Amino acid sequence: MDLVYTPEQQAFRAEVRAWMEAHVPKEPLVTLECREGYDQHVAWERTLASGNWGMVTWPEAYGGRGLDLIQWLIFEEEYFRAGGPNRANQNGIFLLGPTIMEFGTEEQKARFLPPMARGEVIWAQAWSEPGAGSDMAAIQSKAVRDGDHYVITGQKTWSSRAAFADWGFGIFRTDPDSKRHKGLTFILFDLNSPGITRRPIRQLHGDTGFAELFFDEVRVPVENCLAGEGEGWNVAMATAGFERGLMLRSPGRFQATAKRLVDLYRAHEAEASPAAREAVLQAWMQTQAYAYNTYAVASKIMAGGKIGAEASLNKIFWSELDRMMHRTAMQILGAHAELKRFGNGQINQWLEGYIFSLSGPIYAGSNEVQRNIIAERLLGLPRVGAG
Amino acid sequence: MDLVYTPEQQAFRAEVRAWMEAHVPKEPLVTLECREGYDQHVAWERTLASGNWGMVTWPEAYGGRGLDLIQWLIFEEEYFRAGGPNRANQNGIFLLGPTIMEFGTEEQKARFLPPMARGEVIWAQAWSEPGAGSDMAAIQSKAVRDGDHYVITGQKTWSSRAAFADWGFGIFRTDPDSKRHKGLTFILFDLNSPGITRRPIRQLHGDTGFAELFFDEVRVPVENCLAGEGEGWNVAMATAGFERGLMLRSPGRFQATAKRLVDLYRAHEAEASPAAREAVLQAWMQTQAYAYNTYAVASKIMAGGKIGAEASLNKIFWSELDRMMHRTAMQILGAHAELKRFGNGQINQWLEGYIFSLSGPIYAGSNEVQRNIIAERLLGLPRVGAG
Amino acid sequence: MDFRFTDDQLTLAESVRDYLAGTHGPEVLRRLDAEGNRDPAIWQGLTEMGLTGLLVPEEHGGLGLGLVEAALIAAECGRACLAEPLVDTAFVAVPWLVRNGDLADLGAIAAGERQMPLPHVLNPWVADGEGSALESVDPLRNLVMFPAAGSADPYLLDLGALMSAAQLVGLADAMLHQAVEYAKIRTQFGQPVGAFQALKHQLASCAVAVEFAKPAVWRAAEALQDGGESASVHVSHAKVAASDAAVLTAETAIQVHGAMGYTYEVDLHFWMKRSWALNGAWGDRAWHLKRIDQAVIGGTMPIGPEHTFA
Amino acid sequence: MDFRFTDDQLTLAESVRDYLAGTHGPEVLRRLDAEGNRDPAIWQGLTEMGLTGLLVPEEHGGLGLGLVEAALIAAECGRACLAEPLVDTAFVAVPWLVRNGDLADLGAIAAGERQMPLPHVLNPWVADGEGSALESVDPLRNLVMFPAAGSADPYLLDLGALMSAAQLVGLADAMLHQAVEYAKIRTQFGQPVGAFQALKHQLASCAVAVEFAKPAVWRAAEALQDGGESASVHVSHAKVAASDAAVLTAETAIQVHGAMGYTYEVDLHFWMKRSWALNGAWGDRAWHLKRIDQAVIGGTMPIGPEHTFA
Repeated sequence: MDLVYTPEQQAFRAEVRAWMEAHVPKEPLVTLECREGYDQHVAWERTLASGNWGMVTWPEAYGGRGLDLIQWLIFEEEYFRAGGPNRANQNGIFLLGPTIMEFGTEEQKARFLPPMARGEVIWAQAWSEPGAGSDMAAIQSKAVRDGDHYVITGQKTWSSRAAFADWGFGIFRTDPDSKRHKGLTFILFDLNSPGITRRPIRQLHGDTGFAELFFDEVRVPVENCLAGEGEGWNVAMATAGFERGLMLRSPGRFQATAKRLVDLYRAHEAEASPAAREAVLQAWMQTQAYAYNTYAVASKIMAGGKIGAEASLNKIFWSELDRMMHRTAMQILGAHAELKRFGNGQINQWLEGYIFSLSGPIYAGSNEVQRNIIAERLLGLPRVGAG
Repeated sequence: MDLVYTPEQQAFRAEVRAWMEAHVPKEPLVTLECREGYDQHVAWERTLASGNWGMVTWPEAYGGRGLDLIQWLIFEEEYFRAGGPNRANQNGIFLLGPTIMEFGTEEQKARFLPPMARGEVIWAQAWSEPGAGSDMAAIQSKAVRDGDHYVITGQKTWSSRAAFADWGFGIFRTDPDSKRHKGLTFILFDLNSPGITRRPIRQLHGDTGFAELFFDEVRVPVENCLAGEGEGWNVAMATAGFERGLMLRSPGRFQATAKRLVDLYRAHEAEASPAAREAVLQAWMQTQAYAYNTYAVASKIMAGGKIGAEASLNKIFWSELDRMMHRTAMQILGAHAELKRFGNGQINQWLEGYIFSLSGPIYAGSNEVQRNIIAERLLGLPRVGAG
Repeated sequence: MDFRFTDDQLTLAESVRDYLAGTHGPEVLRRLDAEGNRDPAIWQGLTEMGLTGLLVPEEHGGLGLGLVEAALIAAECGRACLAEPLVDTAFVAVPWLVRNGDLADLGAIAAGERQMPLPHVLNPWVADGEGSALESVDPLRNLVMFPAAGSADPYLLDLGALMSAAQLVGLADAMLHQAVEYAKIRTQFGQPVGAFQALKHQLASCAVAVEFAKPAVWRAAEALQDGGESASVHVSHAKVAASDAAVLTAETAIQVHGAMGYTYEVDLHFWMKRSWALNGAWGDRAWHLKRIDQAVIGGTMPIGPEHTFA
Repeated sequence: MDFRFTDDQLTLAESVRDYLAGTHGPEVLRRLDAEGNRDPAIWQGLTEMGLTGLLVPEEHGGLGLGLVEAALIAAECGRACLAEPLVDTAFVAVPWLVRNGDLADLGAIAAGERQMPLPHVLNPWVADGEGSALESVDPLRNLVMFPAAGSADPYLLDLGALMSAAQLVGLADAMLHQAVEYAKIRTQFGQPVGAFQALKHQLASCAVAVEFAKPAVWRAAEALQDGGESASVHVSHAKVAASDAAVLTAETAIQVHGAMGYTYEVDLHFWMKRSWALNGAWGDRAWHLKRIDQAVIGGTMPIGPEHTFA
């Protein structure tokens, strides 16, 4: 156990800090969930890429910096310290990129990864279907082989970024007689392909970042299939593992929220409730604990270890922590909590954040599914059971 | 809605208060869960009976005062205001008494109720079996008809008061071919009958108030059967309804705890945590809410209404509230929490109370069972379901 | 001592519930959201039901009823997520005007011709009224910042807090109902999600919170009506318990709805947002908790088993 | 930067775990409870493992290891609900004596011939030692009230708090394990109770609490070992998180056990009671929370993403 940064790591931190201080937009961007904000966020991805900060953990060959996970954590800490915007390219960086590196052919890596790293192609994920949310194995959308193409018909929904993104990825049923986890294939597709209709879904806050996708005999070349036909479930599980696991939500994001919450509390200390004070202290403790745990997992992976069902512990912890911090801020704001903009015109980021935090226990595998996984795979409790 | 006591109710309160102030023991009794304490508590039952305060809601004919439920609430408030001891006779007052009044013959009422009211016969309940706790329909103990007797063989467990009590009641399988809720009969039995062996079970705190009962061909006269043969499940459900419902835990008990908690908090205000302050305020709010709700249910029943699955809301609320208040007290006591007696020799009633409060979400139908009942019967969610 | 509503009170509440269910369903909310939030026909309907004059003395053209009836109706307004600002005018402003002997506008209010949202120092904006517009998260709340400072009268604050609490228990009831209905029809893993014990138990916990917030609201209404010394503390209890129940139920309801709950297409969001707005209105959680704190820990009010109705 | 234990540390912890599992199982606890709590043979075994001298410098006959190793072993003592007061002497008193240059007794301690439970002003009683007897809820704790006032040294307090936190995560782990094992074999309604989703999810929530308390404990051990400025705050974090996880797990474990959990016959009660005792020992929850409060809200320590290891 060595909790001291090396001089190289400290130098790296200084480098990130300097770049971020010089480049992070001074004003918060408009929300990613509308056209204007999406465009701002894509522009930011390109700025990041110009400094080669887009995909820091990727190999240099694919447009990354080949950083190790500790360096990644330092990068993220400095990114959120500087107030860096949410990442439009998140699906690419954390989900699809690692998946292609693990399962893709050399040709696929060369074709898809560099433009992703440069922020030129923004990716949407397309897992869920109207009848397949938590129960992803209930997927029905079909991809029928026709020569050197798949012909996709069906519907996906709650596809994040899909209202505006360029490409999408998801799993489709390639074996029409298959059931549940079998007969599924992982396919990448151009969202502007003929036959795809996007219907943006208005979200809770009124904006439209995710979308329904309708596929009407959409032709996709066979070479867009990742890993073998019928391997989709395994690939998707690996992808979902990346999502729930280490990289989707780095601790820096939550530590920055905790710090803002402490500042908010201080400004309202005289009139705040005891529950709010307790929650603010929990916010510091829990964000720190999340950081320690992430460093521990990163250290383990760097030493050749793997992350398994523990990812479900992470998912529950950060999502419920994030909701708790934002709920606390809403309570501290009191009458001001309901305002979309305060009297001085400033956006109420706590309100936006609270609304977003409510999706945390739902997406990336609902917390109910995660608790099942913990109970069954980590604790070894029996699977079958009646309510 | 009329939340003002009548002059008669106020006069009644004054009467109870005067009697309790004159009679409630100044020193707390030793715990009911040991021989010495049990004897003290039985003596107290007889003192109460001497003032005709034993079974205040029962008809006068059976040794009660025929009070209505609002008077009962006033009685309980004053009882707990004065620091009245726990009731050794609780199984009689609240469970068996009302059950006999509803299901018993005139002869049974005359035979069993007056000695119960006088505190001469103390009753143990004998529902659970080793394989039938939450799942009470899994009962296996048999009562085989032999002439004008039942011959009981089997085992009961976690029988409260059974280590020392005089009589017991429970349900037994009278139809050997029956399954689950059918073929059960509600039987009263003398705990000193030949063939009954009591094995006191040491409880969490180290004392032995409840017991296992072993029945080895115990002969019980048929006239000790309550309601008809095979009616046991319905009778037991009615009894359990009394237990979970209005009368088992009157609000006064918890309001007295909340008041003691406020006093404890005040004595430690300077060093207490924000969580403790919040919890103390919740204690007042929730004990008040429980009292209002009980007054509302009492008013409804007095007007001819019935209490149904709402009893499960009550059970959850008071049991989790009681645990929360005692847990808070333990936190406030800090290093002193672990002491069975403080330095001055005083019993640590918060510790005893915390331990007892841990049984609240388990007995009288576990809170998991109660939440199922609420979900299915009050909210109408579907019954079948896999884990 | 009788902690029940009268048959008349229950009949009135039921008739309002039925009326709103029939004329102000979710499809109406969606229409209003798209078309500017207010519809004179709805206000007219409320007026014809007598609701604008519920608390206006009979000699001024009203029904002359009390705060308990008003709280019951406010809960129904919450249940229906009523867009029109009935509660602010009819159940908050009217009793305040009556208390102050300021009777001039009561006839017009009862006749539905006048709305009177009142600001308070703790509550500088309310829905509708004159002033610069503010955007609430609740799309049906036409929020304005009043140009003048509001009153500091604690009775006005108590009225606003009580009626917010009453709406909040109605909102919570409705969200719980929506979550339960969704859980019955949404299937995953081959069964309705409402058959999963984890969701059942979360919903049952909401039912517990809501059912034990309600009697605190009714008791506070009665206390404020009677003008007892501790009425303000009971109003604060009602507001905290109702807000907490509504916030918990909102979070649980969206979880039960899954990703659908995160969309604007599901009705739930109207109720959630109203809950968040009322949670902070007329004294926030901390403000009301402090009032309880002064009474309970500060010792300005007697507590204990014999003081249930102190 | 490497947030992992070394292979040596893990091997040591595993060997202690295996040793205690083999020699100090629940049947031993029951025997000790009946026979006066202490057994020289067990102490002898711990001495032979080198644990009494774990932190004693090599030149005084010990192993000369550090607080991280001690915290790991303390967690194993918690897991086994070790009755003997090893932690108080070997992991609290020894590093304090070393820090103070008070080396006279170290050899005797390492040799297992001397026990040295130390009082602190916040912690006037500990298990064993000389003084008037007090009865703890924990039947295996021979509590005494020290005749003299204890030290007020914050380093001693930090050592005691850290080692309590480490024991608490071990206790919590063990209670979770016991509850899981019971839930696998206890059947009701025709299936193991552990197949019911409600219990699964309660147990999963305990796992979350315990797994995120552990790294706080390891980080605090490292901080105290290094003597960094903010080490005390991290110790307080560890103590609060570990206590809360243990209290939650204890309440959940008894609930999973049902009525059996309320008996003395089930092993669980030993672990619960030790948890309650350590929850209040060496600074209670409020005391440690206040130290965090001064650092975080009071602003005496930098916070934010770039200060993970501040």
